[in-house]
Amino acid sequence: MAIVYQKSKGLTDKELHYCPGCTHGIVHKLVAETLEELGIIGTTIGVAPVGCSVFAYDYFSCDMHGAAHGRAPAVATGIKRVSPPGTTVFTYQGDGDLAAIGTAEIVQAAMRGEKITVIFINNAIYGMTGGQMAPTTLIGQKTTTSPLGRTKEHAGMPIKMCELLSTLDGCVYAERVCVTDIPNLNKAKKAIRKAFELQQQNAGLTFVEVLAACPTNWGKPPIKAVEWLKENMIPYYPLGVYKDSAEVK
Amino acid sequence: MAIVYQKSKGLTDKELHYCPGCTHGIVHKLVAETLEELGIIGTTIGVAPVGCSVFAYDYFSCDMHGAAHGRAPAVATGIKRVSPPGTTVFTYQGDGDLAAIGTAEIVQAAMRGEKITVIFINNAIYGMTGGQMAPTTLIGQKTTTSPLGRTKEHAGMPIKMCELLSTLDGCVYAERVCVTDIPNLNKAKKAIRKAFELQQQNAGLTFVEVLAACPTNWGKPPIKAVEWLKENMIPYYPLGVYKDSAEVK
Amino acid sequence: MTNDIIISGFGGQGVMAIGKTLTEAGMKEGKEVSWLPSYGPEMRGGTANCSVVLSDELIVSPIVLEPSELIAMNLPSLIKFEPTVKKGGTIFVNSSVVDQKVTRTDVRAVYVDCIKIAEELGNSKVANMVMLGAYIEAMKNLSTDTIKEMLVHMFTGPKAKLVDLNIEALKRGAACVK
Amino acid sequence: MTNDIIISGFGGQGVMAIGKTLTEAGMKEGKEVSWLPSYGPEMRGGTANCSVVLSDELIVSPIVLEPSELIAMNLPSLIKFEPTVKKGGTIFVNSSVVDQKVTRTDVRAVYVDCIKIAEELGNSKVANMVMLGAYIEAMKNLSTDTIKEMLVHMFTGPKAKLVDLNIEALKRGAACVK
Amino acid sequence: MAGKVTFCQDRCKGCELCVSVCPKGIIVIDQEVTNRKGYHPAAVKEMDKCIACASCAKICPDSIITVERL
Amino acid sequence: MAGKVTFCQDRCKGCELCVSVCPKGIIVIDQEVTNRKGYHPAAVKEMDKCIACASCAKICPDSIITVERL
Amino acid sequence: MEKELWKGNEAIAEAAIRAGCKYFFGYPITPQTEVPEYLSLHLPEIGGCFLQAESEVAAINMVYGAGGCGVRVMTSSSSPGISLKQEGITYLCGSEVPCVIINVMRGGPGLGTIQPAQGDYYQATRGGGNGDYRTPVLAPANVQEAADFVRMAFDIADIYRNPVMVLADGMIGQMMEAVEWHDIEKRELPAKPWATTGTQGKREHNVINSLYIQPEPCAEHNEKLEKKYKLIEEKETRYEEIDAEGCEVLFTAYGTTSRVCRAAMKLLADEGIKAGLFRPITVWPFPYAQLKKAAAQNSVKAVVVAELSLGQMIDDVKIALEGSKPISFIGKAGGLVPTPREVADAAKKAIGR
Amino acid sequence: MEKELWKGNEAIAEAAIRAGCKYFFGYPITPQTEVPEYLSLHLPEIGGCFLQAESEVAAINMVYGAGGCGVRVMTSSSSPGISLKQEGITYLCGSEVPCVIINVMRGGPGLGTIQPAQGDYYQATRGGGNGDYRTPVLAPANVQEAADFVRMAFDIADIYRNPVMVLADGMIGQMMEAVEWHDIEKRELPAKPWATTGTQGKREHNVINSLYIQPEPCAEHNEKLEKKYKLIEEKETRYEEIDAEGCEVLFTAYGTTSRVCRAAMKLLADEGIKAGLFRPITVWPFPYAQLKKAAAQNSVKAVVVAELSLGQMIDDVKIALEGSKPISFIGKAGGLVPTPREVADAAKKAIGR
Ligand SMILES: Cc1ncc(C[n+]2csc(CCOP(=O)(O)OP(=O)(O)O)c2C)c(N)n1
Ligand SMILES: Cc1ncc(C[n+]2csc(CCOP(=O)(O)OP(=O)(O)O)c2C)c(N)n1
Ligand code: SF4
Ligand code: SF4
Ligand code: SF4
Ligand code: SF4
Ligand code: SF4
Ligand code: SF4
Ligand SMILES: [Mg+2]
Ligand SMILES: [Mg+2]
Repeated sequence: MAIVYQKSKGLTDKELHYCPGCTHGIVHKLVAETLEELGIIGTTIGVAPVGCSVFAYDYFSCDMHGAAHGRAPAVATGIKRVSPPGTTVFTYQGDGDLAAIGTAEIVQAAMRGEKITVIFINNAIYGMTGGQMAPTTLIGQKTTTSPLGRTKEHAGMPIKMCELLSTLDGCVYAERVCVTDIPNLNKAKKAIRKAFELQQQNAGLTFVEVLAACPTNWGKPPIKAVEWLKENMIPYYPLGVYKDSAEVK
Repeated sequence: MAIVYQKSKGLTDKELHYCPGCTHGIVHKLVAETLEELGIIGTTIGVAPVGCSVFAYDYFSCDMHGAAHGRAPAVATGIKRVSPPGTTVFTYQGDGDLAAIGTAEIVQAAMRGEKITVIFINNAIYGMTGGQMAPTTLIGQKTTTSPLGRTKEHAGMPIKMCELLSTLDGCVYAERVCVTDIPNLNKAKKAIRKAFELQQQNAGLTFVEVLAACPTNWGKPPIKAVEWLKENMIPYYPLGVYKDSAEVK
Repeated sequence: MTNDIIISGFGGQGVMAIGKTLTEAGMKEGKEVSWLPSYGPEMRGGTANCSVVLSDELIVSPIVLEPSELIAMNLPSLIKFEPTVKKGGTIFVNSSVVDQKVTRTDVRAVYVDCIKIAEELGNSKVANMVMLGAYIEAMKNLSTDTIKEMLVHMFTGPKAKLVDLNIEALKRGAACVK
Repeated sequence: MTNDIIISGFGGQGVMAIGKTLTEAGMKEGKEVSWLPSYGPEMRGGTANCSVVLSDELIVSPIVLEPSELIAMNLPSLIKFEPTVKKGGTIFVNSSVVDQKVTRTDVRAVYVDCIKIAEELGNSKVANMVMLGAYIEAMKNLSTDTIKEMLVHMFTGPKAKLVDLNIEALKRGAACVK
Repeated sequence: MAGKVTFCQDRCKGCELCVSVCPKGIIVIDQEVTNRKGYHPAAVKEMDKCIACASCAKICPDSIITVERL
Repeated sequence: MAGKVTFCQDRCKGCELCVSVCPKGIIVIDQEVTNRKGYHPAAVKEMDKCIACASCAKICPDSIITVERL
Repeated sequence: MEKELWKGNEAIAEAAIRAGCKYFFGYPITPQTEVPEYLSLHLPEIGGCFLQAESEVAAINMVYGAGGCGVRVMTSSSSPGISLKQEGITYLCGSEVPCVIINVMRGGPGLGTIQPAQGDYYQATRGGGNGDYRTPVLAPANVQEAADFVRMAFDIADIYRNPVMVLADGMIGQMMEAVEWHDIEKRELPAKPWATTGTQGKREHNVINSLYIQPEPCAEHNEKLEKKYKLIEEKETRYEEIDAEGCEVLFTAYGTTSRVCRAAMKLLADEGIKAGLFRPITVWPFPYAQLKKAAAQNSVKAVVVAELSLGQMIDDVKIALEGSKPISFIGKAGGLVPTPREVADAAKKAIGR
Repeated sequence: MEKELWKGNEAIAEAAIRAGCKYFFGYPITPQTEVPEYLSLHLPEIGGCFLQAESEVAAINMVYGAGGCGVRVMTSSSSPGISLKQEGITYLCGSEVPCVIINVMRGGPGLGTIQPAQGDYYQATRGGGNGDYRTPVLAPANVQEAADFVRMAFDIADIYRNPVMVLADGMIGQMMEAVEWHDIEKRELPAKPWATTGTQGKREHNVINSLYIQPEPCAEHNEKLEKKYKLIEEKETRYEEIDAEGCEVLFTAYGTTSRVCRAAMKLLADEGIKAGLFRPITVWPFPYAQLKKAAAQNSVKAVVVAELSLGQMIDDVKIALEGSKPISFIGKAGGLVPTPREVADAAKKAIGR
């Protein structure tokens, strides 16, 4: 009898506090599995954001920092610049965290080509605070602070972070993925793995955007939320590789 | 006897405090002339940054705000959202101000498509504080905080704001110009005028980047500074229109 | 007279709504009232509760530490709050979900099979109304008429038919109180 | 004995350098010293000045409000600071640039044609050294040897030839003091 | 190719994501059971049909599924 | 086509930008004069050669040049 | 007047609208998020503008822009968000731009917890930003006051050309209580000739600005501001005394804690101890003289300060009392609220009973 | 020991290097910019890293990351920049990350002016961020002290796992004075088992964090911090008395202002008035008891507080004196420094001469 799948050692034994069907849990494991597979749990330092994944520091079994809202790339920069060579550093951030309050920090870290990996969870909403509009909220999407639906006239078109960061030389890898089904999940895993591998080669900043579901604040049961994501988010946020300027050696 | 050129009414009578040959003075007049030509001095509110042009509020004859370092786009947003229709709002910002500390504010204002005009003075250095490295400082350029010259490894490649902001739907117009000679100065003037005209049509955020010289902190007499700009900055920061998604009606 | 009430249960059980209805009814009857949710980390998935105070005097603190009445909509709530109830107080238990009994003997216990009754009425959403009916019947500090008025106010137009359903739920709840 | 000195002029006239040299020389001779630049808005284009205190006692405040000596490298400096000089103090005027005379009669005035002398020496950059020479000669609070030592220390290798030029500048400055 | 799937039912949140990806359609939400968190947990109906593909385990946000190949 | 160019010499900073753009090469820095700011100001040597193109005025950062066409 | 049931945060938002505020710039953060949520729905209805900023830093700078144009404008946040606004607040004060800032405090330091706390007293009363400046700070103890104080705050802001803060805590923000929308005192409001409304070619340009590069005008500006602050101290100091006359122990507490003290007073009364409450309503300007007077009564044996912090307002109490009466402290930081029993016991200990 | 001439800001930077600090994250701002400039050249020479951050906000968060890894790290700024760091500082305190923060103060409020000031006393001593926290604050009065205190600050930071601030002003930063690089007191430093250096598979993961979502552990954490602060108050309070014995008027001032007071003391001595100085070296913890004692002398008729502000430290003086002696104030805000004459006259007025 052989074990085909079990919980990754990259995760602690803490129970996740996420809502049923929340994507955060899925992405956590992909990151944890990658750390385990690359054998770098012991030399990795992760940075958790403020957002629903604020407790990520309790869930990953590597050393962790909890950053102030949006500042994870700056915190990661501090960590990376003082840690011995061979240390892997990643941030895990939501769309409010990374694409709103943390815009300056992610853009500048990308410009500098900080040797860190950024996992970006785009669920088109502020999950933790109860469903406010994010910069990534879709046009027409109703949230508690866009009660009649986001309009372009008032709030502009949703921001596309992969596209934006790809213009920066220091961002060497940018891919947008989702984990709505097994084929996509496998692709996401590969993207995450590549991002970490490129970091190990000091290539620059690597960025993986995961389109994610927030069943609770979207007001949909998990399966319906996944469907909504496929039907609404993917067309506006096309999946794929946006930047791949460094070879994996 | 006809007056061919005289100081624009868009400027006050205050003496400029800039160093000899500083580009700020030239761009001030282009903006002032544009306001005068469009007949909107009386309905325009400008936002001055923190940087050498911090006193721009004393120089423009329209109503002015002095913003905190980097926050001019947010201040301008506040002004525009509460002012009567027909009010023109512009920010005038240096590269430390706009491309470093103010990254989040300019990116998000561009995403929202704020109906403001942004005049961006890229002199590849922090002028006011005495010549520190800016995000726009060129590779190899020596500054007081990159005393051996900026390296890609340490600080990444210089940031190209026109290219970055052009990815955002709400930024409807982005052009990079310079004022090193009369033909370029005329082009710059046209760009600035177009930016203001598009604002009057509520098209979105309009952005004009002016490559500028800082003779003092570059340690070069004005004419030599202009030459250095042409030889070093323009090749890395190509002049031209980067975004033009709205028609001037 | 002061009622210090804690209402507690899973998110989605309408715990906050029971509290708000009680509070509003109290206000309409001229009482001093306050409603305070626990807006803590429990929000995500876990247990939610709120404190309600209905009083004839000025309410100094909206925090209820020793409730005169506890409405326990699930087991964790009963376990957590049973010990805090004032001697002589009342505990309302949603017996559809809670399969344990109140162990204290110095309090009154009222068991309400909310879900079953609601399902009998054809709409499991009125389970919390059933509980409310029981509370009012047991405590007699509010009049059912006030609640009925509120219901009429709340459900208008196409939703008007819900008024009767809710009133029925209140009645069925009241019937559970012996 | 305390010297409270203000050195003032256009940016680029070596005002700060004169101050620093005086300060360092004072320190080397065992005095208590302080140097304080005015780092104000004048920096951009306008007038720059610094305060130097050389003292045999602890210096309580580095801010010089009433200088015992003023070195005025340009006219605005003379106009601004002449009135603040202590009775019996000394004003050094860069007469190459300043075409006015000191009007006060209760102070000593020393005129130094710094630029002309420096140009005669073949290097207009040593104009400030000429002024320094005058200062030391007039005040006799520091020894020229200390400055020479510092120059030897400062100019080494290919720059060593500058030592003599600077020493010559000091001498020519000293000669201006009658 | 038969597999054995174990759920840590106590931690299941009944999100049904595992249900949605099982190629064999053998995972169900057990309405009979309510776990200590208050959810109806997932369970496998006909374990013998399981092909040990681990799809369920891979997608489970709470990492509570272990899959073994017999 | 002759022009008249007036400098507010008091405010000139001697940056020479006007010198650099004059198509007629008639602007010089007047080393004889030092203005109250301490700069040698710009001046036109041979005014009769001026074509009133206003290039000098357009580029002058301190906006101190007025150009008239005679 | 009809009573309505309002959640604190929503009452704050509604009060702003009733005060004629049509503009709000803010960023979500628990436990104040209902303020922006409410306004996002209702400001557009009255032709105003609600804008969710990209951050608290941007929000306060949008307020600076809007306020400089002369309109009534508000922002709102909770502790860490207010920390981020400090630079903006000192700019607003330096530039004399009126606006209203809401802080619905939560536990700290850092990210802390989302439960109620009063740990930002120092920041609110002393200014967490750089330089000498003050913001009047109104501290409501219930939802009615929250609604009233927001409206008062707008007037104070306009009268003195200064930001005004309403300092609540998670409990005030989250609880529901009855509110009457009675009229508040009508005050005479000055015109705003300084506002940047466009010169229209009819006047010199207006400049909103806090920079004075020369120290002399900067010092002058500071003196001008100081005069204003002195005037505010004189005119706007507010406080409440409850059963203070002849009390043996005088509680001093504001906001939520004052309610706990009142509950403790009941417990003490049951035990035959007469306790009173001195409640600062403006925590800046702090009612120094009034507190000193209340504590000066012969009957008062001790002053007990209660706070949801490790002791911040106690500094002001010490300054007020000048050693005239013993002071003791009961407080909890990090989101816990002391029970009436704990507070009563602290009082008993203070008077040796 | 050889004396060397050092500019204050450069001495601060060099002192950091001598304290074993290899990492600096900062952002330019007058009048402290020589600190980053110096380090940008010299840190790489010792295998360290100088990084110019995109903002003060980013800088303080980089410090948070670096400090959490257990290395000695510093940042530096001036008033408005320090305002922006407030959120970061409260996080550092909440997470107990040691580091050194330099504030070379300039005039405020807002952008203010770049001349020396002491208007950030409240912010430094009370914490301009949210929640209950403290940072020890050392206030040098000359360049030698700036150099010494920076080195002491690193030790205090490591011993207590807390950020430490060195509070200078534009004058201290910009002036040159003689410095001796003598050894400072050698203190025993704790290991840093909490640092995030990678688990190496050998221990549980370390977490650097300030969030305690449940109020109980958050309150507990606050109590733990409070104990630490009390210990710091007990062990680290520093002050200096100059000619205080038997003085008729006691000046209380720190940093640059203390020097002006000393000059004023000379003027007063010439007029036959014996004046003394009490100089807090740590402004937090403030030497309350020591000041009270110094002022308690029969000879002391008045205490005169001098500040480059409208009066901030005076709060602490009031708290210390508990009304025992009359207090008067002389100060200027906005970049001006009062003259010794002005200070002397204020003293004379205070004692009615
Ligand atoms: C400075 C600051 N501002 C605001 C908040 C409140 N806050 C907590 S989480 C959050 C939004 C999180 O949204 P996102 O980053 O999209 O993460 P998600 O919860 O959706 O995963 C906000 C605004 C905070 N904690 N700190
Ligand atoms: C919050 C804050 N940080 C830093 C400063 C100091 N500062 C003033 S101007 C400036 C840089 C300006 O450079 P840039 O924007 O490029 O304008 P330039 O002077 O080159 O025109 C800085 C860092 C400040 N005033 N406020
Ligand atoms: S609120 Fe949304 S993002 Fe947050 S845990 Fe729940 S489902 Fe996930
Ligand atoms: S320092 Fe540079 S940017 Fe500033 S005024 Fe001088 S030349 Fe212009
Ligand atoms: S391993 Fe595959 S077949 Fe077996 S239960 Fe899971 S998803 Fe279904
Ligand atoms: S995916 Fe996991 S949590 Fe969701 S129902 Fe299946 S086993 Fe339960
Ligand atoms: S107007 Fe033209 S030709 Fe005449 S001086 Fe100026 S640049 Fe030369
Ligand atoms: S461009 Fe203007 S400032 Fe420069 S030299 Fe010519 S006239 Fe003078
Ligand atoms: Mg999100
Ligand atoms: Mg610049």
